[in-house]
Amino acid sequence: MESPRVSRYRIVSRMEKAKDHVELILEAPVLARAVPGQFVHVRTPGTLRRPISFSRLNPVRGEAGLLFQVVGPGTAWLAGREQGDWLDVLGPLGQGFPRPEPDRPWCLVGGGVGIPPLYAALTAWQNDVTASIDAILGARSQDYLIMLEDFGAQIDHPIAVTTDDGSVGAQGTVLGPLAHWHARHPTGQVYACGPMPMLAAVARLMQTSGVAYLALEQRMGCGVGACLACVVMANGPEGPLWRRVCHDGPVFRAEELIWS
Amino acid sequence: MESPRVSRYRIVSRMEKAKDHVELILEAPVLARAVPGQFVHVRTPGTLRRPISFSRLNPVRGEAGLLFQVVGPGTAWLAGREQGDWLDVLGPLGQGFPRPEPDRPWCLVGGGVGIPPLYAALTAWQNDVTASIDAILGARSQDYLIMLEDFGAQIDHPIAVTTDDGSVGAQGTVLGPLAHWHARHPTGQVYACGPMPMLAAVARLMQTSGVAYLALEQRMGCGVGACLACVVMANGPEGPLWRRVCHDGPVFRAEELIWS
Amino acid sequence: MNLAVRVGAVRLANPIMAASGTFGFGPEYQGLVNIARLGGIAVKGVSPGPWPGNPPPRVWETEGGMLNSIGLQNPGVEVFCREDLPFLRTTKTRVVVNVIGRTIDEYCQVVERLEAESGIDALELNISCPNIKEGGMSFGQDPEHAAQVTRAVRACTKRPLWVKLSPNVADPGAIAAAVERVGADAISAINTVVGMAIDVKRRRPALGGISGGLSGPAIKPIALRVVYQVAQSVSIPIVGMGGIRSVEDVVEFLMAGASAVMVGTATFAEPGTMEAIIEELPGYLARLEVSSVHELIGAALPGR
Amino acid sequence: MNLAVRVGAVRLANPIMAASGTFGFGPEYQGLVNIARLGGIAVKGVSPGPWPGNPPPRVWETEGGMLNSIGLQNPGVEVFCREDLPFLRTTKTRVVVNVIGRTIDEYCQVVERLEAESGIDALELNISCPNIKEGGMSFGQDPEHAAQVTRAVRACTKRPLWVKLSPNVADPGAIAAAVERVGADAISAINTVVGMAIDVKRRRPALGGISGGLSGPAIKPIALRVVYQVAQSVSIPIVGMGGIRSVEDVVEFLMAGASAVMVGTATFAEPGTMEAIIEELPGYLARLEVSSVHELIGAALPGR
Ligand SMILES: Cc1cc2nc3c(=O)[nH]c(=O)nc-3n(C[C@H](O)[C@H](O)[C@H](O)COP(=O)(O)OP(=O)(O)OC[C@H]3O[C@@H](n4cnc5c(N)ncnc54)[C@H](O)[C@@H]3O)c2cc1C
Ligand SMILES: Cc1cc2nc3c(=O)[nH]c(=O)nc-3n(C[C@H](O)[C@H](O)[C@H](O)COP(=O)(O)OP(=O)(O)OC[C@H]3O[C@@H](n4cnc5c(N)ncnc54)[C@H](O)[C@@H]3O)c2cc1C
Ligand SMILES: Cc1cc2nc3c(=O)[nH]c(=O)nc-3n(C[C@H](O)[C@H](O)[C@H](O)COP(=O)(O)O)c2cc1C
Ligand SMILES: Cc1cc2nc3c(=O)[nH]c(=O)nc-3n(C[C@H](O)[C@H](O)[C@H](O)COP(=O)(O)O)c2cc1C
Ligand code: FES
Ligand code: FES
Repeated sequence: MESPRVSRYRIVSRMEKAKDHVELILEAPVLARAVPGQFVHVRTPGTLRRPISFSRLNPVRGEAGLLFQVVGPGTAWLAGREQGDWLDVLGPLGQGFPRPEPDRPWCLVGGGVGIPPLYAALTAWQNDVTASIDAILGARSQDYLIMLEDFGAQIDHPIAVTTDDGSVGAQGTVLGPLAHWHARHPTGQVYACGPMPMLAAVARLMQTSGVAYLALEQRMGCGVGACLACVVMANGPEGPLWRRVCHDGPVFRAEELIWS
Repeated sequence: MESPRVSRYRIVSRMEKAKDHVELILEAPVLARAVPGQFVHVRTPGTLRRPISFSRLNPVRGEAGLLFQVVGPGTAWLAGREQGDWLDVLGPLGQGFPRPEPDRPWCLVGGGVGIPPLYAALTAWQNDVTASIDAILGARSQDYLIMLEDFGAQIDHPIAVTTDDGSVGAQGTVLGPLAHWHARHPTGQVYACGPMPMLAAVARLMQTSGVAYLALEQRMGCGVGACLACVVMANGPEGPLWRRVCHDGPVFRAEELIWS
Repeated sequence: MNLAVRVGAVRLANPIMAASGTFGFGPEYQGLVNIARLGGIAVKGVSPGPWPGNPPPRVWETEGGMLNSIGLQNPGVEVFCREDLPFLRTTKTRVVVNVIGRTIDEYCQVVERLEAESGIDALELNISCPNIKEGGMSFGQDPEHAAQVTRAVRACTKRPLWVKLSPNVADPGAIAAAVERVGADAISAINTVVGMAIDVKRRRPALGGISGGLSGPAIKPIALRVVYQVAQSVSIPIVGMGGIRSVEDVVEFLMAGASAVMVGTATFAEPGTMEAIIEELPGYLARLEVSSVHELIGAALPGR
Repeated sequence: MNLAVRVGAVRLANPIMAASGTFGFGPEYQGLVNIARLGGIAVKGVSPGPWPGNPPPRVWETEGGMLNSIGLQNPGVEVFCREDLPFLRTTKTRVVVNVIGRTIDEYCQVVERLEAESGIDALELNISCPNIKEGGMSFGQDPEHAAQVTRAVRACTKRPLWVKLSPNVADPGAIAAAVERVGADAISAINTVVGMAIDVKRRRPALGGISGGLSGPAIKPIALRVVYQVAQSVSIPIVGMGGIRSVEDVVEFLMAGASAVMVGTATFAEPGTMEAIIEELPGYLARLEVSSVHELIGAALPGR
């Protein structure tokens, strides 16, 4: 595994992926060897860095992608970067997704800006998986749906899409299609990333059978495990304990976590 | 007199005037009608604005100049502005120099970044003054001497120059040439701007005869007389009192001030 | 959208006021700020006789804020009544007079002298300025002294009495409760936080007054916590301040328990700050789906 | 250029240390920070048994700083000795163990347990953390309580004992003097400043712990003033901290009276901060025309 470092990387391209969503591709051979689900801590103006997952990892071209939604000053500043600019990045950080089991049906479930790390996982491992591969992508509305085309280029059968307002795909959340998938693939493996309530629901659904890996978000300080800011409650050998999203995660097995 | 306003003005040109000294010319008809010795409060990143005097005022072309030395983050940011950029400016502020008396010999005495407002005064009033006009410019060393050519273009006889290290002109301070001038023009009028110790010495020298107007600097908050940050000790009707450089000055008659 | 709020008996057209010491005695910002648009203005602290203040430099920029050691320079209540009040009476806004003194007696002298004058909507007792050694500060440092000076002033006037707290104490809630008990009508919070800077070139404290008061966005978290704590300690209204420069900042203070706010340091860089906030407030409230400022006051308090 | 300094009996190769709670127990920044280059590191606060800390969110960015409400989560002194000390013993730098407790007895339990262990250069008594309700804070809030806990711990150990002050008090100098009298070997100042933020979207306090500790450049003026005041109240050395991120910041703290400094929040954004400062320090001192760090200590104090 690549050990984290602070380095400056050049932006080789910048794309508007949807309303308020920008993807930056970095020329970064070291980062490109990261594990999907890992993230970087990006320097923006202000006191703290900003955690962003890898949206793509291309070790051959030595490129890594960061796809983010503009939600505040940090991501607004990032969105203002242009091709040729340099980013100051700390990473790769955290524990990514495990390599999927080849013969288990695999389902990638992404909500909003939770979609990008799943795309990185898909492209990294799709050739390893001999069982079926499905994707379920959710968004607030059509305007905010990202990476459907990217997934479409990799998966040859229809991709389930849901939106809160039904402006594209089925109205509702990813939970509907996932329940459906789970019924057909009770021992399948699910990789999910998205808002906490969505992840909690995924965890609940998968309690009965199968396995789910969830990529979590939490407010961070250091990003390297030193400050204990980014904790989530998990099951420990002697009862509940806090685990660090930045160092022990961001990817956890669903059954490790305790939902409040 | 123009009343102060907050407005954005376009930079029509940017010149490197000496080591670490930059002059920006603004397209600013309102500011261009200001009185030499007045100043503006320029928005730079950070909590407070930065006070800068006018280095030139061209009401015909509607242009005003700001010439500053890079000494910290505010002036460094300003120096990074380019032609075509916009500056957010509060001004014109303060009381400028009075119109010189036409028939009194006039001497302009500038030290370092105190030189620019004197150049604005010279160009504004040189045609009004029928008596002799002289200039004495001082700097740390040749590298830091500014506006000698500008003055040279206006004054047809030699301009006295002093540097601390003698790298150009006479070694020493402006006080030497000024004492000489004062001896020849005991009832002359002196306009001076520069570091406090220089101004104190000018005031002392002019105590015996003649008249001196000094443009002062002081750390500022509001720039408009509201916060009482920028005070200097002056003689009041009932003893010493604080006066505000931003509102009562920056130009004061030498004998008004009390030097500690 | 209803922007009006009440601070006790004082009705403000909107919750945005100018903070004491940053807006002079009113006329200084004329032409730059439309005073009539503001909810109110608090004038610079007024003492019985003239106070000289501290030697310069009196301000120093710091990260996210600034230090000042003005030292409460002011011409005294006589001159204030003669030269500044006439202008203030003409303004179509609420006028709050900030009162300072070295002793309880001096506070009372100022307040009594003001009794004869019209055009004053509230008194703000500054028991918290860190720039004055002979008392001003210490009144704000423990509940008992704070109550003493408040009780004494309360006996001199029926005017709405706001007491302005120092953040430089372990338990501002206790001080607020103490002054409420003896008749304060509102709490202003916070005054500046004690701080200093070193001028490394001169190897000396940067400010003429050596230490000074920290203000600006840097102190906003400190101010919010004081407001939130005081709101749980008293039932009189709170006027919140400290680092406000945006409509979102104002809403944070309202939710923490403030009924109105004051803007200080932000005016120096952007004289238009207060008017911009007043302009943006209706739209911001609409996005929060509330129909009055009132609905947000204390919205983040426990049990709400 | 001589960068070495002494904090009482503890000699540091240079005055730059990592601040408690921002550098974990040492190994977290391996590969990013060369620990051997640092003057020292202070580890996260250690209590007798495991402490859970506060619910997330535990950090929130503010202008020029950040709030944290970690709440002193730590695995307790047993686990610390078993799992963390072995690594710390291998580091070629000074190791300062930050000690926390809810009662005097708890402080003593930690210190006594550490007596058996090698590889500890100093103890830093944290009597100032604002994130813990049951005591930690109150010890730092008045001179008497501060002296009580210091005296008790002093009786348990001969190790260099540093006491870390809270800035959330009216008179930090009095607290420093009180702990000096009962045997503290140095003062660490400052811990974080109490503050809070409101999450306007949720209409709730932003932090899980409701209020938190403000750190970063925003608090540097507050920290400098505490150091400057404490330096005039005690004759034991001071370890200064609060918002340091540049060599100029370090020099400000030295001139205000600190013998060494700690860097906390700055490491989060720039893990290389401490090493960069150490790198730049000799050149900076040369430009100030001094030949050792020592010459600058207290240079801005009155009478110097
Ligand atoms: C491991 C991890 C991976 C992430 N990957 C992505 C991604 O691929 N794409 C994407 O758009 N977003 C991602 N996020 C969320 C992203 O970090 C935040 O949206 C971003 O930090 C917001 O910064 P801001 O200054 O624009 O907004 P603000 O809300 O102003 O940020 C203020 C502070 O809150 C923190 N913060 C705000 N929102 C979040 C959040 N949701 N999670 C964690 N911290 C937050 C910021 O880091 C900052 O410290 C990820 C978060 C984590 C923890
Ligand atoms: C009326 C007036 C007119 C001025 N005219 C000019 C000019 O024409 N050209 C020029 O180069 N400089 C001029 N100055 C000085 C100029 O304002 C400062 O050099 C500048 O503010 C420094 O900002 P900084 O951020 O680069 O430096 P910093 O030193 O980091 O500034 C920190 C703070 O100190 C203040 N400050 C620093 N130096 C001075 C100073 N000498 N006087 C007042 N405040 C200061 C800044 O405004 C800021 O608030 C003038 C000052 C005044 C008061
Ligand atoms: C230059 C200056 C002068 C001040 N003078 C006074 C004063 O005379 N009386 C007072 O109660 N507060 C005074 N204050 C404090 C402010 O009224 C306000 O409480 C504080 O600055 C916090 O608000 P801000 O961060 O918006 O400036 C002063 C503040 C500044 C910056
Ligand atoms: C996330 C975080 C955790 C902290 N934990 C502790 C702690 O356990 N013990 C302690 O004494 N100080 C703790 N502190 C305070 C720091 O050691 C330091 O005193 C303070 O942050 C000021 O320095 P800075 O501005 O450089 O961060 C913590 C600070 C932060 C930001
Ligand atoms: S962000 Fe510091 S421990 Fe995770
Ligand atoms: S800068 Fe505010 S009064 Fe002069």
